[in-house]
Amino acid sequence: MLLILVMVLTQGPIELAPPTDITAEDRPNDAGGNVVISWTKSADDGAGSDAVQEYLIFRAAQDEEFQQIGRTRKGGEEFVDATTQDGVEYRYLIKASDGTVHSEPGMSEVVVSSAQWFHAGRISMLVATLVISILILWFIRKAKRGEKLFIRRIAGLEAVDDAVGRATEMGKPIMYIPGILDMDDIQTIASMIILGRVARKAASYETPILVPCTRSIVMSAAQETVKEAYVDAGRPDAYDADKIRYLTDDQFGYAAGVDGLMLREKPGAIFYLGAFYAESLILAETGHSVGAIQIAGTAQPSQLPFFVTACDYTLIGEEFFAASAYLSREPLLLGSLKGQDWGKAIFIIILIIGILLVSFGFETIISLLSTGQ
Amino acid sequence: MKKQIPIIITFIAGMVMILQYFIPHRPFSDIQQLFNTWYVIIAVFAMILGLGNLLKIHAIRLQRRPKGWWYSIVLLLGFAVMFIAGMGWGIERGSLFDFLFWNTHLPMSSTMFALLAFFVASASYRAFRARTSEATLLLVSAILVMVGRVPLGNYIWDKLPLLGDWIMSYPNMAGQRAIMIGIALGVVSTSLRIILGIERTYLGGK
Amino acid sequence: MNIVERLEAIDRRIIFVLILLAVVLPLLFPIGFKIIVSEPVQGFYDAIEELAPGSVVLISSEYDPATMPEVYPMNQALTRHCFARDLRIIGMGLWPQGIPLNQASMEQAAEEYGKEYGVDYINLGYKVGGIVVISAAAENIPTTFPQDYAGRPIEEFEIMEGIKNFDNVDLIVSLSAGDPGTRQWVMIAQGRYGKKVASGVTAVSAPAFYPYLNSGQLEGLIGGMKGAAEYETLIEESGLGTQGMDAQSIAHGVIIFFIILANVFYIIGKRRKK
Amino acid sequence: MIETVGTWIAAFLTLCILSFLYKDNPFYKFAEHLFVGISAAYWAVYEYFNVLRPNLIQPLFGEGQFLFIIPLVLGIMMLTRLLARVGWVSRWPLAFIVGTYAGYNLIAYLQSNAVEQVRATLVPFIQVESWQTFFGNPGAITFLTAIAVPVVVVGVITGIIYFFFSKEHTGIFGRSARIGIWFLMIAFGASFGYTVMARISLLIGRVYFLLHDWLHVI
Repeated sequence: MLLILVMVLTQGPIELAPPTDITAEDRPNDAGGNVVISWTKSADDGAGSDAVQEYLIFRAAQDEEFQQIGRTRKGGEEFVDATTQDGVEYRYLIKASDGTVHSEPGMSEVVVSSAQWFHAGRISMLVATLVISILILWFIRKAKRGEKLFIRRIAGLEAVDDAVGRATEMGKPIMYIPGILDMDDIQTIASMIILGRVARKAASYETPILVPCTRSIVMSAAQETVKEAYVDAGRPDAYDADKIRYLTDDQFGYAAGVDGLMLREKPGAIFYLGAFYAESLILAETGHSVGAIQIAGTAQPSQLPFFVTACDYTLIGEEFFAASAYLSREPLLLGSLKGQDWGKAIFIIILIIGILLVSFGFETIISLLSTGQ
Repeated sequence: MKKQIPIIITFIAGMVMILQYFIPHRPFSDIQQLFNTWYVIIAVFAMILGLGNLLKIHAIRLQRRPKGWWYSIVLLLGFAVMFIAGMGWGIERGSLFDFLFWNTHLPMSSTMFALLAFFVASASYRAFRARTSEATLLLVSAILVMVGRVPLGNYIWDKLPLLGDWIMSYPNMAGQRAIMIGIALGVVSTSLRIILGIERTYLGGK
Repeated sequence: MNIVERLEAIDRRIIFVLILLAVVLPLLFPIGFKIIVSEPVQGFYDAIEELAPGSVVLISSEYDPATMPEVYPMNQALTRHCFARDLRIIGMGLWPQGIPLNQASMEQAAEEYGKEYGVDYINLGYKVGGIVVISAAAENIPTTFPQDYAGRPIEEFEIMEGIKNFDNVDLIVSLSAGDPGTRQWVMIAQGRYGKKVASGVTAVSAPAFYPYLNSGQLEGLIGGMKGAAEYETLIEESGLGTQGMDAQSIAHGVIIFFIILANVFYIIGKRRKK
Repeated sequence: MIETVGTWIAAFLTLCILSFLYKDNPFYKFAEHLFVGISAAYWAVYEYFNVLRPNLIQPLFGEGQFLFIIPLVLGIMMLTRLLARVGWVSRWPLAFIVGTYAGYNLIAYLQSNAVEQVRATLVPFIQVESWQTFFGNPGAITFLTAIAVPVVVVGVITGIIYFFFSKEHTGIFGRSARIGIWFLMIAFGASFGYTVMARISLLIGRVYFLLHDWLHVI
């Protein structure tokens, strides 16, 4: 042991190899103020004397002094300087260090940070967004002008009207569960559209409709939608705001609350339309035990298996969005559905052509579709 | 006034978020960050709204006293105790609030979920039927995956776990991907209609 | 009523008892089945192994007591794995119930590895807003999270020095049980900022994330208690995941038996009707 | 001492909820309502401590950043929904929330769930090496690996066709939609299997608590 100790002490300060080929560039596609500095590790980092513990980064504007602005750990080869001023010329200097001894500095070229007006890596996304948006808006205009747009029959939806009818025959109320997410979720919004239609039918049949909600905004939107449906059906007086109630934000408090409601009210038909998670089975099982006709629709793939097996009809994922279009025959919804169909057609064509190209070695299409950061 | 201004607000908020994705330049990145901070604050008030509604309903139940009204006392008491504990003595580890979380909220919430195991078991026996060829395929695939995912499967046939993983990584992945693409287009079209003010159902009546 | 109809209309509470036994007995008398590690969990483990000591891992907890038995063992194993490799952890959450669970895991692991709050790990608490919070934090963490979960300004904590936005985060792990959760992290953190995202999820949501795994949007994926048990075998620490595996196996067997039995009755019933 | 009190409370409440399995009874209703109240307070307290105070009260009243008055006013407008008469005012903040969210969703879903997924499916149809390994030593697993890519490609294309609404499902189109629904059903079967797994794990967690923490049997 002593021999090694002596050997270390007698050696001069360890010479550290400096980091090499330092480059500094303005960070692309940003709002300016960022320079990315990259270098290759010093020969004494991870190899050689392996004494390097960190890298120190220095910066100097035009003709000012170099000041340290940051450091990275051993093995680091990149640093983002997020404090630059656009338009000012900077130079960077990197030193490898083992905590006390510094290596010779490696110098970078002059660099000026700037902001970009367009994110070059997202051209494919711009094209995709424009193409699909234009398709949707174009078909909506066609639908508004009353042109006949064909949509195939959706079995689950015919059951919606039957279910409301049979619940009325049994003299039992209807329960509509708009999912457990908030108004800012697309599934909840689509659910409101279908709620409007179901409420209008329930109002005309004078069947009470219960809508337990788990989010306050959903409760308010549901109250508005159902009130409007009762007014349209010519029964503004029959509308009862208290039947559309907020229970709790907590997923399982809500499931337990709705179960209690089901057991007490014994609804004839239950609609599960919206975003659902694990509580879907508690609801569907209890609804099944109460003997209600159950129709479900959600875009949550993880819950669909249960609805498929426990409910009479299930709108699978996208059919759920199509339901609001098909039910209401409303130009907006029909138009956008057709636009989406064309979007799907384009994706299928890209897939078929793309796979053929790629199978024969033409890989350019893959980089074309990249949605780079 | 009641409908025009909200439509304009929705348009501005939506377009800022979309334009910022394509245009990183100065004004857009700052506006987006500003809208992000505003969003978080307004969403909290939506929470308070829901809370107000819950307390309002149960307070009314105390006055009207429908059947089982005393459960509302339990609810309001539970709320009061937890709320006062939290606001009064903080939410750090070891506080009364934390103690109540670990010993009341946690057991009730997780037991609620554990009930599901019983419901799945009874549903497996009483509700899940191979009514159609699709439902049969669903159940067969489910059984293969379930057996493959558990050490027991390994004892039946050592290739079973690999078969289960294959079903997950390829056929299941293909089915999920098709669903995903379909839903994505649905979300794009609904979001577009909302931003351009074509879609107003969420705003409700006149 | 013949044997088939009587068996089919069995009282559901008898089934409840059978399932309860299928879980209680293996817990009382462990069998100790061997656990094989699958690829997605290996991917998750490698994502952590690749990080140099001192790197920053952002653990976002989007789960709640209801999904604790599946995700909490992952949280415990993950915090132990990170501290074992001297990684620094920034905790946050998009669900309020996830905050104390994440905090408890970090504290437990910190005791074992001698780590200090505010130096080696911190908990920035909960924010409402899901996808919006991720986008806000990606640009600027201090303005989005001015205080830690207990209300102390983050400038007081040494770990937050030099942490401005996602550039200073080396890996993001989302422990999620639904929305907002892993999907939003992939869409924003990976989709727009190119960050590496790995996630531990409930078994319910695992199948829907396989496309993200196949396309490389997710580095790794731990699914359910079985995934937690695999991860525990990888870091050689038997935890809640491993202990539950025997009961899991037996219970699966019982459920499969129920499905097959019920459908046999169903087919017999249908054939008799013809 | 406190620990045991806590565990006994937790065990009591666990049994209250489990009593729902026997039948809906006052113990279950008690726990159900207690749970709804406590969880509402839990959310409220966390919303205050982790969001309202650090992101609004501190910057506005603590540091005097007056720009924060705008979200405060919008927030209060949201509360007007509780009063029916002035309720429409709440549409302004609601519009802001729904607009912002729609803006994020449109891009995020299109990028991560559509374009990126199509891009990830562009893989050579015939994987030469995997077919060679299959012919090298034929077996169930090597065969499955070899046909993996064709299975994915056919699955994704036919799956999308099933969700095509502009053409009745007849002829070649109808047959590919049928194949598509099979892939969807395999995906649902996988989800079903995983979901059952999840439920069992949750029960194991609770039973473990009762046996380990409460009764100290294991």
